[in-house]
Formats: sequence, C-alpha cells, structure tokens
Amino acid sequence: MSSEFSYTSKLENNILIITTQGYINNVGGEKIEKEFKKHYDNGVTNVLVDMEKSNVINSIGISYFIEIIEKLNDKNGKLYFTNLDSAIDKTFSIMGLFQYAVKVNSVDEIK
Amino acid sequence: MSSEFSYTSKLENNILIITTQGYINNVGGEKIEKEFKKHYDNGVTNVLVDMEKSNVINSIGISYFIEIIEKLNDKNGKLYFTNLDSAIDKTFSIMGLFQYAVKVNSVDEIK
Amino acid sequence: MDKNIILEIKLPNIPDIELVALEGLQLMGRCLGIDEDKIGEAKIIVTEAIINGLEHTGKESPFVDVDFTMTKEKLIITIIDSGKGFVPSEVAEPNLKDKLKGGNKRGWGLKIMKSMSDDFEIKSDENGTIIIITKKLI
Amino acid sequence: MDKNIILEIKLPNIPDIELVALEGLQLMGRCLGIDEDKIGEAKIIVTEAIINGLEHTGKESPFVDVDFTMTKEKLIITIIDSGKGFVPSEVAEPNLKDKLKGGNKRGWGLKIMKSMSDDFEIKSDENGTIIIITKKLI
Ligand SMILES: Nc1ncnc2c1ncn2[C@@H]1O[C@H](COP(=O)(O)OP(=O)(O)O)[C@@H](O)[C@H]1O
Ligand SMILES: Nc1ncnc2c1ncn2[C@@H]1O[C@H](COP(=O)(O)OP(=O)(O)O)[C@@H](O)[C@H]1O
Repeated sequence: MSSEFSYTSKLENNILIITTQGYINNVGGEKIEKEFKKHYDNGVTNVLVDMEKSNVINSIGISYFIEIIEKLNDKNGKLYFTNLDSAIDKTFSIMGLFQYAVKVNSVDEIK
Repeated sequence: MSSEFSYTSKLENNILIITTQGYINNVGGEKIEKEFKKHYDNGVTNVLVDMEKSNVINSIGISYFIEIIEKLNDKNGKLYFTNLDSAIDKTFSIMGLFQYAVKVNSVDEIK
Repeated sequence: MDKNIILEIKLPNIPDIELVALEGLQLMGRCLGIDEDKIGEAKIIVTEAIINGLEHTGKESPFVDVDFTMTKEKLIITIIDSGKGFVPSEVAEPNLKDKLKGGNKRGWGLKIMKSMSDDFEIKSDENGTIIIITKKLI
Repeated sequence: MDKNIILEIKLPNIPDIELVALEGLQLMGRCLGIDEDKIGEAKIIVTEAIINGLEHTGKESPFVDVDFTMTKEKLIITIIDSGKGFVPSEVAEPNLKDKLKGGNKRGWGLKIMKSMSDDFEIKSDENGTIIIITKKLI
C-alpha cells in the first residue's frame, strides 16, 4: 500500500540533504522546494536529494526540482541526486536535468 | 507499491519468532507454515508471529495459522501474535482464533 | 450534497490483483478522511470477495468486476463474477473447533465478509454471482 | 499463444488515484516476469497520461478510463478522458534552458510519454482525448 509523501532533512558540511519517501507528486515537490527555500535563504547552495525510498514521481513533482535548479544557478550552487530509480533517472535525462544537476553515489562525492 | 511477502525468523529462548512483511496470502501463509514446521519438528512449541509490517492478509493465508495451531495443540504448544493491525485483529476474533492463540505486546510476555 | 467517489475496476485473474482494489480503497478513504480502521475492515471484506470471484469465475471471462461507491458515511461494494454460481444457504458455517480436528482449514471468506459488513446481499445463479455489500464508515 | 493480461479501470478525479493503475502494472509485470525497469518506465508514462486526463476531463464525467493489455512482449496503454480536447501539434516542445529563465516550469508530460514509449498516438477533439501508447517490454 502506498504511503503518503514524507521527507527528512539535515545539514552536513553546509550541504542540505533531503531524504524523500513515497510519491513525489505536486504536494511532495512543493514540500521539497519549501524545505530547500528555508535553507537557501540562509545561504545554503549545495543540495542533495536522496530518493532511495521514492520510486514514483510525476512531472509536476519534478518541476519543483527545476525551480530549485533555477534558484541555485543564481548563486552558483548545485543540485545533486542519489539513489535514483532507473526509470526516474531516464525521465530526468529526457528532460535534460543532468545538464544542471549531478548524480552522486553519496554525499562524500560533493566537496 | 506493494512488496511481495517475505519473512525473517529467529529462535529466542526456544521461542520461534517469525517476523512477516507484506501480504499474507496463500503463498505467504504457506511459507510461514513451512518455516514453523521445520522448527516444530525440532521440538519448538512456542511461536510468535510479529505482523507489524503485514497489514494485508486473506483467509487462505490465515488458514495456515489454523494448521499451525492444530499442530501446536498436539504438543501443548501455543501460537502468539504481536503488532496486529486492527482490522486483522477483528478478523481473527470473528474466526475465534483467540480461543487458541494469544496476543502479546512483546516476546517478553511469553514465559 | 455529500461527495460521492466512484471507482470501477475489471480485474484479471492473476496473483494478488486484489491489491489494485485495496489501493483504490486506501486513496478514496484518504480523500474523504475516513478512519483508517474502517478502511482496513473494508479491505478485508473486498479481499475475500475478490478472491472468491476470481476462484470461481468462468474460464471464458476470467475477470471480476469491482465497483466502489464511497461517501463520508458509507461504502457500497459490488463484486461480480461470471462463474457457475452457488447456493449461499447451502454453505456450512465454519467453526474453528471442527477445523482443528484435521481436514480443510479454509471456508472463512463468507463469514468474515458478513461479520464485517453492515449489509450483505448475494445474487447467484448459473451465470454468475453478484455480491453487494454496504459498510458504514462512521 | 502468448498470455494476454487485461486490466480496465475507471478512475475518479481524486489525489494520487493514478497509484491504483501503477499497482496494476506492477502485478501484471510480476505475473509475466517483466523486467522491473521496463515496468518502471511504463509507470512513468501511465502517471503522466492519467494526470493529464484527470486535469482536463469534463466536470460532468470526472473520470479517466485506463486500459492495459500486457503480454511478455509489450504493453498497450489506452487512456481516455472526456475533456475539451487539444491540438497536440500546437503544444510547444519544452526546453529546460528556457524553463530556467523564470516562468512556468511545467509542460513535460507529453514529451516524457513520447520519449519513453515505442508508439504514441493521440486522438483529440471537443469530446475528449484518447491516448494509445505501446511500450515494448523486451
Ligand atoms: N463467487 C462464488 N462463486 C461460486 N461459489 C462461491 C463463490 N463464493 C463462495 N462460493 C462457495 O462458497 C464456499 C465458501 O466460500 P468462502 O466462505 O469464501 O470460503 P472458501 O472460499 O475458502 O471455501 C466456497 O467454497 C464456494 O463453494
Ligand atoms: N488530455 C488532455 N486534454 C486536454 N489538453 C491536454 C491533455 N493532455 C495535454 N493537454 C494539453 O497539452 C499541454 C501539455 O501537456 P503536458 O506536456 O502533459 O504538460 P502539462 O500538463 O504539465 O502542461 C497541457 O498544458 C494541455 O494544454
């Protein structure tokens, strides 16, 4: 049975790590963007989204990642993803997201 | 998204603890009974099933618990349940299962 | 007027396909703010009804039709199969004491469905079976 | 002959109801032993098609019809809504660079569906839209 979207977040070496769980739909995307914005306004410019526990997403949810990239670009920041489901990875590729966002295996790859 | 049935098991003070995950259907029920039988044949007569991660079940799955109770009754053994979802609890009540099986909060309640 | 959510599914006869209907119940319940325990009971009812339907439905049309109509107050469940039908009054009431004396442990579906629902109606003939169940949600 | 699994769902317009269809895909795929990644891609396609359908379907019939026919080789997806329709050729191709210059970030559904599918057909007029998609599974 599907669990509703939820997330946890933490700061590690000034990198915001957002770990999602469940369906990243319009509501989930908006929650992620709000959490991001809070830290962005405090000067955080590196963001890692861990999607190990999210294997369902829709394009409205993804559009919030584009919002985040837009804001990060203004400050020379970067959006990173880890643990992407293969179909979601393909979707991000189709949209061209990896021209701006970067896949990493773990937070340690972000200097 | 629904995950397929799986379980883990361990022996603690000669009590067999089976922790289930996912839908206890005919296949799941049969797997539980097979695991039980292995230990029963070695003399284990107290069995605890932890269903915290199973909130879907059907009556064919449950029929395997009746098999287990039948075998345990032969040896003065007992079947215990913990972490029952409320609708599953109600189903077991309707069937009269708690005339033979016992609900516990944790393995410590089984002496 | 009270919001009325309708979901209609034609399920093929494959393992665990009843989970599709349960997902629907979950989301309808969430949308209307129904108590989780009530939805849990509805899931038990629906699981049993679908399993019976799929077990007995005809080979020519190996499907079961599932319809839900949910309001904040109640859920109406309709399950239709195209099997050979049965005479409900001829089905013996299961009894755990007897089941524990060896033999077949099954035969609980109808009892569970009836006990958990607020209204339970079966129409069955040689062309199939229709079960209409009402479950109050408050 | 190749085994053919059919699932038909009429989805109401409530949050996340597309998950019902995704659960169906998952179970059909599991039954036929389809590669998880292919089912994952099918789920993306179906999610986008259902969301569009529900977003645009008519108020009088706030439903979307979803049909799947799956074999080991391929999945045929049909999604029907009763909205006002649209002219696909008039929909601009989304471009990430442009989207990053401010304004609306949406508009990716059709592109994703087309890119992920092996055949993609839209029939749309003032009475609604039918999308028929073929996705190879091997
Ligand atoms: N939809 C149906 N079509 C034909 N026969 C049915 C149907 N549902 C139930 N039955 C009959 O009623 C009996 C009891 O059903 P049930 O209480 O669900 O237990 P079980 O299916 O485990 O035997 C079945 O064994 C079957 O003979
Ligand atoms: N089923 C539909 N009915 C009517 N219009 C549609 C439908 N599907 C898509 N459209 C139109 O095509 C546009 C692009 O759709 P899409 O690529 O899915 O992106 P989005 O829905 O995010 O705008 C929509 O904005 C809408 O105008």
